[in-house]
Amino acid sequence: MTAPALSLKNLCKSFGPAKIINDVTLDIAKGERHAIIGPNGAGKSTLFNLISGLYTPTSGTVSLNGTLISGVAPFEINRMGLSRSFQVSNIFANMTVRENVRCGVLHSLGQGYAFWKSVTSSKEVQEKTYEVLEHCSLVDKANTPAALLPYADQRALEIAITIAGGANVILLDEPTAGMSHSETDRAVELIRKSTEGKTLVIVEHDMGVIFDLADRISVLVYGEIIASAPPSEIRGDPKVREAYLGDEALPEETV
Amino acid sequence: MSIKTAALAAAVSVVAVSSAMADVKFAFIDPLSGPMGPSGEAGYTSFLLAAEHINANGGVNGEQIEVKGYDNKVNPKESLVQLQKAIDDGVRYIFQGNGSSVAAAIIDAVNKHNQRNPGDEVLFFNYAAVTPDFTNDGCSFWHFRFDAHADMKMAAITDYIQGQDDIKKVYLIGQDYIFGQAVAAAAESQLKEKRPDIEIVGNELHPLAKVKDFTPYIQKIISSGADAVITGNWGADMQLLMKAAAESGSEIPYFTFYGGSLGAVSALGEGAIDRLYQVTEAITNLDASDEQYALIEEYKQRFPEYDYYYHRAFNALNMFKQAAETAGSNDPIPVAFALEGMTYEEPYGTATMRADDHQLQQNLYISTVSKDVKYGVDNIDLGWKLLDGGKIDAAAAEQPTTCQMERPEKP
Amino acid sequence: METIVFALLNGVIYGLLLFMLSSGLTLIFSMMGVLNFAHASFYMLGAYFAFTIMGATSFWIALFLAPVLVGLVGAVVERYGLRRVHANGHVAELLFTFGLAYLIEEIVKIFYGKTAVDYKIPSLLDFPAFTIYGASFPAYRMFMLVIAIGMLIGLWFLLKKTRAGLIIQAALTHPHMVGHLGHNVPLIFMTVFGIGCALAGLAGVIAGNIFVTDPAMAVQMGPIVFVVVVVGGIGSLEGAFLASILIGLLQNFAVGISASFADIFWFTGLSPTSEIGDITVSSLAPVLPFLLLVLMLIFRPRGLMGEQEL
Amino acid sequence: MSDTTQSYQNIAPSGAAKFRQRILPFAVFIAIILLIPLTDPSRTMYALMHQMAIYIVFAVAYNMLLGKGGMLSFGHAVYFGLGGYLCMHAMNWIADGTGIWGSFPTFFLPIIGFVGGGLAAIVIGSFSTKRSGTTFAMISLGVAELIFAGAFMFDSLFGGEQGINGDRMNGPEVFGLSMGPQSDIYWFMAFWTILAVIAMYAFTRTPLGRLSEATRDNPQRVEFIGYNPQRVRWLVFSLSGAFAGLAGGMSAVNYEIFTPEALSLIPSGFVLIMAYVGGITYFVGPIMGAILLTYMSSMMSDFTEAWLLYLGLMFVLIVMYAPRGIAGIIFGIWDGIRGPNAGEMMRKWAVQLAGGLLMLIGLIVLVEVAVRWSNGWGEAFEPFGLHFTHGSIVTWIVIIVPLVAGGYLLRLAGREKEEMPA
Repeated sequence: MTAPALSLKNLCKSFGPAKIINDVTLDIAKGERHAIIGPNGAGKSTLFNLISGLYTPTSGTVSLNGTLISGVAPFEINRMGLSRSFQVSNIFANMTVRENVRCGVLHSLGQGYAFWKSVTSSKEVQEKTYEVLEHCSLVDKANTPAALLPYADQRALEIAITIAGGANVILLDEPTAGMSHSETDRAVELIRKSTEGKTLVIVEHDMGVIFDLADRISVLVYGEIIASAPPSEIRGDPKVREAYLGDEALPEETV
Repeated sequence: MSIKTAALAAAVSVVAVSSAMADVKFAFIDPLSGPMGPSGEAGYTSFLLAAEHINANGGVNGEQIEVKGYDNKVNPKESLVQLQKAIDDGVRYIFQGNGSSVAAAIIDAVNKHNQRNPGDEVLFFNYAAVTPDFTNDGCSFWHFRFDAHADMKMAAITDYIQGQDDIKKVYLIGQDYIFGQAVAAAAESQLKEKRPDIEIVGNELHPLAKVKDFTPYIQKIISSGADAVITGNWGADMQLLMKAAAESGSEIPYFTFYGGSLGAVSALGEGAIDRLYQVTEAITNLDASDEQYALIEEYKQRFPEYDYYYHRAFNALNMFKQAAETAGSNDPIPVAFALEGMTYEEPYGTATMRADDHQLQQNLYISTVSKDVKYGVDNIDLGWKLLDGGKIDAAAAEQPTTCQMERPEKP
Repeated sequence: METIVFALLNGVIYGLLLFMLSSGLTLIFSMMGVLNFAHASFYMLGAYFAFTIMGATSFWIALFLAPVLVGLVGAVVERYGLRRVHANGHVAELLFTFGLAYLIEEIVKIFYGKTAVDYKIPSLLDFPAFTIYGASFPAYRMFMLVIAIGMLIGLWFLLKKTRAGLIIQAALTHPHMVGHLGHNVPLIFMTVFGIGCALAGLAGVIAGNIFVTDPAMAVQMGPIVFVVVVVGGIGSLEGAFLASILIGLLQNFAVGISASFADIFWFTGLSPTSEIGDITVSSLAPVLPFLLLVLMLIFRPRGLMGEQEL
Repeated sequence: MSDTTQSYQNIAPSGAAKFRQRILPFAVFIAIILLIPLTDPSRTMYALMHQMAIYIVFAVAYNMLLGKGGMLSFGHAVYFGLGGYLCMHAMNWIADGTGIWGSFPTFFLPIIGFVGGGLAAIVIGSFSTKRSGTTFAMISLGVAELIFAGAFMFDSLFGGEQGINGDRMNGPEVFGLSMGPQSDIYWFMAFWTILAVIAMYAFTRTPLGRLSEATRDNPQRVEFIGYNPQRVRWLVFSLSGAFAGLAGGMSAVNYEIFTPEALSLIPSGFVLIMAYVGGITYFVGPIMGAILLTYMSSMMSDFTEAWLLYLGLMFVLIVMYAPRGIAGIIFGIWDGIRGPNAGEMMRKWAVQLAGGLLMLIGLIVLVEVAVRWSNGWGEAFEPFGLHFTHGSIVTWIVIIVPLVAGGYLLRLAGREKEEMPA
C-alpha cells in the first residue's frame, strides 16, 4: 500500500498558553480533494502553516508521501512536491504576471540559483510559463504588473504561482474569498482543472465551492477535527450542525 | 564667527588680489578641517604671510607667488586627490608637513608624476614631516625637508637627558604611524647608548587623531612610576595629552617635539613651567633682529588665535626665493639644483640644504615654558624660554645619511 | 590594583554617559521601530548649544536650556520629517535619519567652523576632587557621575510613577496596543522622540567639554550607541543600562592593559615580534564594542535583556 | 508544441522593444565612452572621469544589494576596500615579479579585486544575510566598524595610517597601454566600466537576478516556490561584494594607494547617497547618481563651501518627496509628456518647478549668506553682481519671499494632485 499524500499525526501547536491546534490526526490519500472547514478562528490557517513548514509543530508530526516533513524548511517541503497559496494575495507585486509565474516555474525546471545564464535562455521555462498562463487564462494580462491586476485575477495568479512548480500536493487557502458569483465559478473551474490527478487540500468558507469540489471534508473546531467524511455524511452530522449553529448555514441538498 | 577666521580672511583677501597675477603657484596640502585642522591652519597662515612679504618685495625673479590651501584631512589617499587637483591647477611646488604618512604618499606620487610627465615636474617642500627615512633610504631628488628629522631632534633630547641624573625611568608615548614608531625607535636606541641605566617603563602607541580623552593613558604613565615622558605627539594629540596630564595633577616632565602645538601650553597652565620641553628650529624668545621681532608681532596681530611657530615656513619660502634667483628661473628643476648645498642666512643662524639628502641643517634649540618671556603663547603670558645650554649648533645636530640620491640631468 | 580602580571609575562614568545617549535611542527604536541614525547628532547639538549658551550666560543655564532646545529640535524633526516618511517603511525612515545626520553635521560646520570649539569646564568645577595613587580625580567627572545618576533616577521615576510613563512602558513592549487604548499615538511618538533627543543633548552638554566638541563627535559616538542598543536588547532600558556599563568598563579596562597577545598566549609560542603577537590589549579597545555587537547578533540576537528578536 | 513556442514568443517583448529598451541605451553609453577621448580632455577631466567610472561600478554594485535585493548596507565600502587592498598587494607582487605575478598585467588587476571583494562578501555574508531589513543594516554597520578599526592592527595587510602604495607601471603591457599617462588609464577605465555594467545588467536577467527582486518584495512567497531567501540574499550579497571589489581594483590602479579610510563608514555612506539620489528602482539610477555626485564633489566644492550641505539637503528631500530618485523624476516626466493628459501634467510641473526654483533661490541665498557670516571674513554673497550681507533687510527679503512663495506654489500643486481623480 502506498503512503497517503499527507499524513498528520497527533499534531499540536500552541502559542504560549493558547492551544491553537490540538491533537489533529488526518490522512489524505493521493488524488483526493480534501476540504477543511470550520468557524473563524478554528485554526485552519495555522494548520496550513504547520503543513507547509511556516510553523514548527509543538508536538506531533506531518508526513508528505511517507516522508517526515515537520521541522523542515518551507522551501525544502516545496521542493518535495507540496505547494500552497495564501489567504491574502501573496504575489510579487512589482513584477509582471509573466514574471510572477516564471519565478514559480524556475526551481522545478532545475534553474537553481543560476546567475550565469539568462532567465530566458531555457526554452522549457518559457514554454511552461506560457502553459501555466494559458491554463489560468492570464495570457492577455501577461505583461501587466501584478499590482495592477483586478482582484479576481490576482487570486488566479496566486493559484498560478502555486501550481507553476508542478507540485503534486496543493494547499489552497480560501481561494475564492471576496469574489463575486461569476468569479467564483471561474475560480472553481480553474481549481478543478489545475488539480486534475493531484492531491488538493482546500480551506474555504463558501460551502457551495466545498460541496461542489471536495471528495472528503474535515471539520475543524477549536483546533480539533470533529468530523472527517464525504460531503454527504458531513451534511447530516449533528456535531457539525451544532458547531455551525448560528455561524453560517450549511447548504441544502438542492444547492 | 571666530577671531581666528577673521584674521585668516584678511590674509586670504590679500592673496586673492595677488592670485589674479600670480605666476608661481604653491599648493599647501594639509588638514584644514577636523581635529588636526588648527595645526594645518597655523602652518597655512605662516605661508600666506611669508608669500605676502615676498610679493611685497618684488616677488621672485619679478614674478608674484601664490599659496593655495588644499584640505587633505591628514589622509594619504585624499592628499593624492588634492595633489592631482593642485597639479591640474598649475601648481609646481607642494608644501606639506602634518603627518609622515601623508608625506610618504606625496613623495611617492611626486616621484611617479615626474617620471611620467617629463617637462611638467613638481617639487615637494616638506616643512614638518620628520620621519628620518625620507632623507635616508627613501630619499628623492624631488623632496626637500626644511625641518630637522626625528633622529636629530631625539639626539637633542637624549643629550639633555644624559645630563639629568634623577631621570631613571622613561615612558614613551606616541601616535601609531611611521612617525610615532620612528620616534619610539630613536628614543629607545639613543637612550640605550647614552644612558644604559635608564629603564623604559612604557612604550605606548595610540591611534592618530582619534583619542578624545587621554586620561587612561596618563593614569598608566603615573602607575608606571616614570620620571619623564618622551613624546612626538603633535596637534590635537599633543593638546589633549596635556589636558589630561593637567587634570591628573601629576608633575612628570614631558620632553616633546611639538610642545608648541596650539593649546598644549595653555592646557597645562603654570604646571608647564620647567615641565614641558620642546626641541625646535627656533623660538620667538631668542635674541633676534628688530626685523624678526616685527615679523613675529605682525603675525600675532594678523592671526591672534595662533602664535609665530612655523618659523620654517618662512625659511622654506625665502630659501625658494634665494634658489630661484640664483638659478635665474622659477622652474622646478633649476630651483632644485640651486637648492642643493645652498646656504641661507636665517634670522637665528645659518642653514644649509645638504645636497646629499636634501635635509636642511640648522641650529636646534631646547626650550621650556617660563613666565619670564617677551612673547607668550596661546594668548597667555607663558612662553618658551631657551634652556641653559639648550642651543645645539647645526654642526652638532647633523646626523649621517644613507641616501643614494638619483638626479635627473642638469639643465 | 591602580589600573582596576582607574578603569572602574572611568568605565562607570563613560558607561553612564553611554546610557544617557542610548536610553533615548532605545525608547525611540522600541516604540517607533525607527533606528535613529541621527541620534548622536543630537548629542553633538547639545554640546554646541551649551557652548553658545555658556558664552552668553553661564554653564548652569546651558545645562538646563540646551537639552530642552535639543528636545524641541527633535520634536520638530519627528513632526515634519519622520512622520512624512513613515508611510514608506522603516528603511525609508532609516535613510531619512541617515541624511539628517549628514545635514546636521554640515549645518554645525557652517555655524561653528570645521575645527573644535573651545567649550570649557565651568571654573566652579575645575578642581581636583580627590587623589588616588598619585593621580588627582577631577571634580567635573564626579559632577558627570551625579548628573548621570540624577538622570537615571528621573527616568525611572517618569517611567514607573507617572501615567505617561505607564503608557510609554506599554508601548515599549506592545507598540501596536497603544492606539487601541485610545491614546494619541502621533503625540506620544513626538514626545518620546523629543525626550530621547533631549537626553542625548544632555549627554552632549556634560561630555562636550571633557572630550572635544567638534563636528566629528557625532560620527564618533553614533556607532557605539547603536552597539549599546543592540547588545542591550530591543525594548529594554535595563538592557541598555547593562550594555552601557559593560561597554564603558570593557573599553576602559582594555586601554589600561599593556599586555600583548604574545604575553597572553605565551603558551602557544606566539612570537612577540610577530604581527599578531605584537597587538596589545589596549590597541584592541576601539574594536571591542563592534566585536561584541557582531557576536551578539550572531549568537543572541535578542540582546542581553530584549524580549523580541531583532 | 510548436504552437506553444509561437505563442510564448508572442507574449515576450518584441525584438524591437528589446532593442530599444536594452541594446540601444548600452550602445549609446558605449559610444559616448569611446567618443570622449576625441575631445582631447584635460588632465583634470580625465581625473574626474576616472573617478566617475570607479563610482559608477561601485554604485551599480551597491544597487544590486539595495535596489534589487532590498538590503540596506551601511558598510559596503568594506568589499570595495578589501578588493582594492588585495589589488594593491598584487600590484606590488607584480612589481617584484615573483612567480606567475611577473607575467600578470596590471590591466587585469580588477579581476583580483573581484575575487577579493567576493571572497570577503561570501565570508561576511554567510552570517549577515541571515537577516534582512533594519537588522541587516545594523550588522553591516557593525561589521564595517569592526573591520575598519581592526585594520589598524595589521600593518602588513593594511599599511596602518600610511596605507599601501604601489606602482601600476609594472608587469607586461596589454593593448599597447603603458598604464602611465591618464589617457592610457582612460581605456582601462572604459574597458572595466563597460564590462562591469553590462555584466551587472545581465545579472538582472538571470534566474538569480529575478529571484533577488522576488526576495526583496516578498521573501515569504519565495520560500513557497522552492527557494531559500537567505541563500538568495547571500548569493546576491556575494556578487555585489565582488563587483564592489572590482571597483576597488579600478581605484587601486587609478590612485595607486589604499588607506584604511577606504573601509570606513564615509565611503559607504557616500555610495549609499549616490545610489539613492540617482534612483534605486532603476538600473541607470545609480549611474546617474555616480556621475552627478562625483561631478558635484569635485566641481561644486570649488564654487561653494557648503556643497556638502546641499548634498545632504538633496538626499533628505529625495528620501522625503521623490523616493525613486532623479531617474524616477526623469522617467516620470518622460512618461507624462507622452501620456494622455500631457498638457495638464506640464502645467502642474511648471507650477512645481517654479515653486521649487523659488525655494531653491531663497535657500541658496540663506546658506551662502550664513556661510559668509560664520566665516566672519566680512565677505558678502555676490551672485551676478548682486550684493547680499547678513545685516541688510534686502537679504532677508530675498530669502523669505521666495521661500514662502515657492512653498505656497508647491502646496498648490500638491493639493491639485490630491484633487485629481486617480
